[in-house]
Amino acid sequence: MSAAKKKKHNTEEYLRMYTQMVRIRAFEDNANQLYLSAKMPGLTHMYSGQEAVAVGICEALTPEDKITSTHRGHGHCVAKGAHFKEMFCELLGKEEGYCRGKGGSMHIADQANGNLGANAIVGGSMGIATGSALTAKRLGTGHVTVCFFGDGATAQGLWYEVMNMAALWKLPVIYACENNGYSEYTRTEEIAAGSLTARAEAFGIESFKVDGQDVLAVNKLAGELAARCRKGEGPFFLELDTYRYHGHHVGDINRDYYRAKDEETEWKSARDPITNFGKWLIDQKIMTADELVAIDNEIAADAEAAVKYALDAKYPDVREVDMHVYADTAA
Amino acid sequence: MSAAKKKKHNTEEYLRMYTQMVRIRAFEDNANQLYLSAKMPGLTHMYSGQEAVAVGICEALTPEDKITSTHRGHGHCVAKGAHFKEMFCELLGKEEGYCRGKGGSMHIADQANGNLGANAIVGGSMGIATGSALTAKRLGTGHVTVCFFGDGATAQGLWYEVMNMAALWKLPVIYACENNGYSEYTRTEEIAAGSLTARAEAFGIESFKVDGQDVLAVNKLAGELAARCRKGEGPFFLELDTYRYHGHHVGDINRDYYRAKDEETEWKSARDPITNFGKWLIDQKIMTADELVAIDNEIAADAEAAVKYALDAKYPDVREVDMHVYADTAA
Amino acid sequence: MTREITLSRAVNEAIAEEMRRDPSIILLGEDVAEAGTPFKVLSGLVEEFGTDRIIDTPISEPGFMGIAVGAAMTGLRPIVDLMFGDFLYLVMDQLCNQAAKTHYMSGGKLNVPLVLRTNMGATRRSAAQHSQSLQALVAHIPGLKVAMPSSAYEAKGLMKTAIRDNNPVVIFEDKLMYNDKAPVPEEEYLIPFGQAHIKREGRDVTLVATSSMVQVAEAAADTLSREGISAEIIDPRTIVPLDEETILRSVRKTSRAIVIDEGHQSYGVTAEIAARISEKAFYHLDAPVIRMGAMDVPVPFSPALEDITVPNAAGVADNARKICRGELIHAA
Amino acid sequence: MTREITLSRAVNEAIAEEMRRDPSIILLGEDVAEAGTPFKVLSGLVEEFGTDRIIDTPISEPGFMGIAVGAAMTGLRPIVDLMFGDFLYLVMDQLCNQAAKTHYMSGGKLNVPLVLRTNMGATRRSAAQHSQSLQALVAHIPGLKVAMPSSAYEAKGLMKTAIRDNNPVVIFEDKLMYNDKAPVPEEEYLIPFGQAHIKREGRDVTLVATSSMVQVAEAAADTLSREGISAEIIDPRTIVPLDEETILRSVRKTSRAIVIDEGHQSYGVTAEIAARISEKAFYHLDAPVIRMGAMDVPVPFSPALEDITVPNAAGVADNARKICRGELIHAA
Ligand SMILES: Cc1ncc(C[n+]2csc(CCOP(=O)(O)OP(=O)(O)O)c2C)c(N)n1
Ligand SMILES: Cc1ncc(C[n+]2csc(CCOP(=O)(O)OP(=O)(O)O)c2C)c(N)n1
Ligand SMILES: [Mg+2]
Ligand SMILES: [Mg+2]
Repeated sequence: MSAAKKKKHNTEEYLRMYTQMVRIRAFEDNANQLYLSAKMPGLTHMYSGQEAVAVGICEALTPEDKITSTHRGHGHCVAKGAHFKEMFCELLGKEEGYCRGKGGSMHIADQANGNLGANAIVGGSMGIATGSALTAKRLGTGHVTVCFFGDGATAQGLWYEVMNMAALWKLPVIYACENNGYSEYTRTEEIAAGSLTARAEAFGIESFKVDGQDVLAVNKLAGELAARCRKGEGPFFLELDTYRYHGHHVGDINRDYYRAKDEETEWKSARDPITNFGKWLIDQKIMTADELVAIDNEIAADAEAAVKYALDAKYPDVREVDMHVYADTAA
Repeated sequence: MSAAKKKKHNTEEYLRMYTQMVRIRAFEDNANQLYLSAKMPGLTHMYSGQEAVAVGICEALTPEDKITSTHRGHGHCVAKGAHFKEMFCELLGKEEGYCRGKGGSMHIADQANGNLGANAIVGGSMGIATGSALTAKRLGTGHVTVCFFGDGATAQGLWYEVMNMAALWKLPVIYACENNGYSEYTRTEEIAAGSLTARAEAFGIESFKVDGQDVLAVNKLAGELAARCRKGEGPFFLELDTYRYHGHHVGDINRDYYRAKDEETEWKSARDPITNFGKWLIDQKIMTADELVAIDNEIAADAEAAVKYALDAKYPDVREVDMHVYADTAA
Repeated sequence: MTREITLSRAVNEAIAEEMRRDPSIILLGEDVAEAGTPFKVLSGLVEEFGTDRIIDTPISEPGFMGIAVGAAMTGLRPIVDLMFGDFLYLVMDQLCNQAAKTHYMSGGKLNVPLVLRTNMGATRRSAAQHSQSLQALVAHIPGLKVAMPSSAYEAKGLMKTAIRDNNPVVIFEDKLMYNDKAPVPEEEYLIPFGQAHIKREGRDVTLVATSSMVQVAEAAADTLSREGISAEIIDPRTIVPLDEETILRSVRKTSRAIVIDEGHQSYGVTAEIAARISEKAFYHLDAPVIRMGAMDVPVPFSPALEDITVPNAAGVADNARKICRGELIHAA
Repeated sequence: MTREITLSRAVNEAIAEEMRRDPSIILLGEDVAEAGTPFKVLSGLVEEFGTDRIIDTPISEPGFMGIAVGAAMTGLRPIVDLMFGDFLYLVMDQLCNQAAKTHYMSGGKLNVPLVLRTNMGATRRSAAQHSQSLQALVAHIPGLKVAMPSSAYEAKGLMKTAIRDNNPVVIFEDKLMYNDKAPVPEEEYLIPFGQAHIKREGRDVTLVATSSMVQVAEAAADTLSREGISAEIIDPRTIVPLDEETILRSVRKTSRAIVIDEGHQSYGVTAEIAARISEKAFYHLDAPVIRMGAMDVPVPFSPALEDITVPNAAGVADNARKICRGELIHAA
């Protein structure tokens, strides 16, 4: 590849990463607004602040590669290629949602783009991701599966069970722990003894710690590991340092008792993945500030339009209530 | 303590260890015989070959210290102080058994001696042992709990969950893994990736590997760790290399397809914990060969008498069938 | 007049009172200490009892359930806080293979005095993994007791009894009722297990209802009474042990019964209660016992679908009218 | 004449035939490969299909169940071998929160075609943690199908159907029946789900029996026929979906029913079936439906106790006699 072509190529990649991070942030800002204005049923968990993790990783994957997601799953969903319209429809329980409104925020899945779904059971998708990797190995598809989960989820025994099997069977799966310092209202130190990377290494799994606010660093590492997975060198474990800007869920507004305002301000002002990457793009003269603002604005408009569409969209027919309990089986 | 007194003291300890190991072997030989002659209901898992583990550890404990046991639990039960009569009665489902015949081999418990029970769920007692240690810590009893389990049980996620909490809360519990090389008909290497001690260490738990056929080595280490537990320095993990002489259970007779005869012979002839300890006692002039034979014979007679007693003992009354489903609660 | 407090407050009081009385009681679960649980039910307890007794755990449901079993076997009386009833699946082994069977398997020598407090209830837009009402699963397992408080009053009295019970007890609180108020005496009281409460007396039809379905039954009974149909409401309060006698006495009087529970209908709580009524009050029944459980579907997220999956007052009234009028519900 | 083979052999054949037909089928569990399971049911499969498709797992039930769910969602058709039904508690989360709900939660987009084969049945002196019959638990969860073969014939036909089904199916084999022989055709056949089998026709009383209880019912029916009582035996074969129609048709004819299942009686399978009969054949019943489940006690080890905890032929015959003679079983 010529240098110019390579630069062009990289520029496209950079742009996509920037765009995808901004799209996640825009999606979450709107989702939060929907909740605060009582237009969204139930509650939901904001991904804002963690964008570089989902985007850095998913941009290293193909659409056929799989991911499993969590209760904090909008970011993964957007990053893996989902559209705003179907996502907002799902969050509002509308028929045009990815799951016809039956799943909602905590179960949003986008099978067409390889997103096997959010999961409301902490750690609940660890087996699923590992099984997806077993399929890839057995069928020789060359697909990689990334299993996203939080620091809190490392307390679930299931993880150790599936790591053991993934290691024994050399499955193409990457366990990606988004360590945002908290599980609900508890600091990670209080619920995690020892070292997370050592836990994976004890099973013979090569492990890495990376700055989850640095989209390029995440993307580079994820790209390398995905390639190694395809060569049969998996599984891998990745601990990504990151931070959630909002409360544990949208309703968790008063959080002084467990988390200092200063800490929040620090992360937001010094380590924001979008701001910092934007600055870098400008510094490197890849983009101008105006170009970035134009992108931001376009995405904001897209999100707004999608929200409006979703608010007006129709609910599933009540007759759908007992559809999809069982899949049809060809006779 | 004077040298003479110390020697005397040690001699008593050595004798107890020898005796307890021989008692376990005698118990198992009889249990096996009962099975082979179709006098025992169900099936059972022989502890023969692993005696130094149970005895080395339990001799380092007080009667108030607790243990949890496994499906292969007769050895732990004897080592923690149980009597032949009540044990055989339990194995035969008789009313005078430790559990009135309701538990049987896989659930034998001896609460009076701190044995919280065998468990037919592999790994099932890991939480129980950890909870027992929580009681000790909370009530300040100074008791230690030892959690016995096999190499196969390390695949259960529960272990990682409770290790994490034991480490966070500094509980006085010792996880003692009897690595006998097999879980059922599968070699440990095939089902355990990485390193067992590293798995515990990853939680910040100090870990040790010890020759499980050497009763003195086991006893010494267990004594040190129990003392440290009492000082609040627990938890600990212990991997004990050992071997089961019989099949996975009494009915597992033809095992060539998964385990070589040579391997069995090698362990039995070169590494038998009783033979080797007996030799050492003679070498050290602590006991004579004749004295040991006398002990062996006495124990054999005891066991035989207990078997006879148990065979003649009566079954629980059928009216007991729905007793003990619920404990009474004082009004 | 007795003061009114919320169900949430009632649970909090019950636990606090018992913990004051008995130092062997501890409570453990996720975010139970400083956070006082996501539902804020336990707020204030850690301030009074400290982190030695109100213990925040990692997200390890099987693990802390197992720890509770071991603690209970050795002298503590743990209360396990399981944040959502849907997580019961994760603790089933420790609850059903260990806690439930230990007393029996040990021939009565080991006790497991623990309380598992958790919740149930749909229509909160929490979707399929945070909305289940799984009481039938644990009710099926001998060795467990199962309580289903229907108001703040029951929540307090049953919780205190549960804590003093020497067996594993599972308590299901309806998460939609935490803010519902009811009169709760200042003085101490306990509600014995296995004693149903006749919530309302009536002549024409018996409504056996659990937990929040008692409210549903009451709303239906109000409607019915305006139409001249007198409904008797029985709240079993504990489904294990089940106060069969009180239920049967009522049905023998009214000759008609509707059983309402928010768990899935098939192989659920309504089946057991209906089967017992049909068997043991057979000759008194003027019509088949009607069962009203939740639909046999995972709980859908969409508000347009979720509400129709659970029994409601209009449906109960409708069924009551039909059997009272002698209409055949099914071409039976 | 058709050859006779054991139930064990029938299961083996079903799996082998399907694995030959469809390369996406894999099987995983503990000691399933070289050992062919402790019950030796799967002997020979690994020789034919290799360790890529017959996969020995560590002792990690939740883990390999979860792996099976993920594999099923992405293109394989896994058969999970759960060595004892009592270990169901360990896989409940992956089975009930994940496998059972995925199709629904995804609005029909994701499928989970997997089979969980496990066992049930007491009287093997295996005590409380290796003797349970837990079919009621999974039958309660929408999204799962549940099969209970009563002979080698059913075991083969139902297994093949289960493997081809696009949903999670749980199959309970009675571990005491592995060596029981029955005629099984050489030719391929499948048994559709939701189609009960009229095992024996009769006039006077309907015996609805699952799994090995069909044998118990047959023994009872033999006794009864010598006394001039003609019993009809219905084997539902799958309890989800349940062939209500065939059961009701029989009861409408006989006017009397006994439901027999080896799970605990309370909140168990007999409750659901009895409740449906009582509701939907109400006007045809001459006597209350009798339920015969296992006693509500953990399974005791002692041979002196264990056998009396499960329904037996004498008990069934006794009850049948009583309702046929019009004796009131309960002072109802
Ligand atoms: C099995 C289970 N236990 C508890 C919960 C409640 N819960 C939801 S999110 C959460 C914290 C998860 O923390 P972490 O894994 O770090 O993810 P984060 O929320 O920080 O993204 C908890 C305890 C749950 N959903 N599932
Ligand atoms: C949860 C569970 N899974 C499977 C089994 C069946 N099983 C009984 S013993 C055993 C092997 C255990 O191996 P290990 O822990 O090494 O103990 P060992 O038998 O070697 O003493 C298995 C798989 C069980 N009893 N419980
Ligand atoms: Mg977190
Ligand atoms: Mg072993």
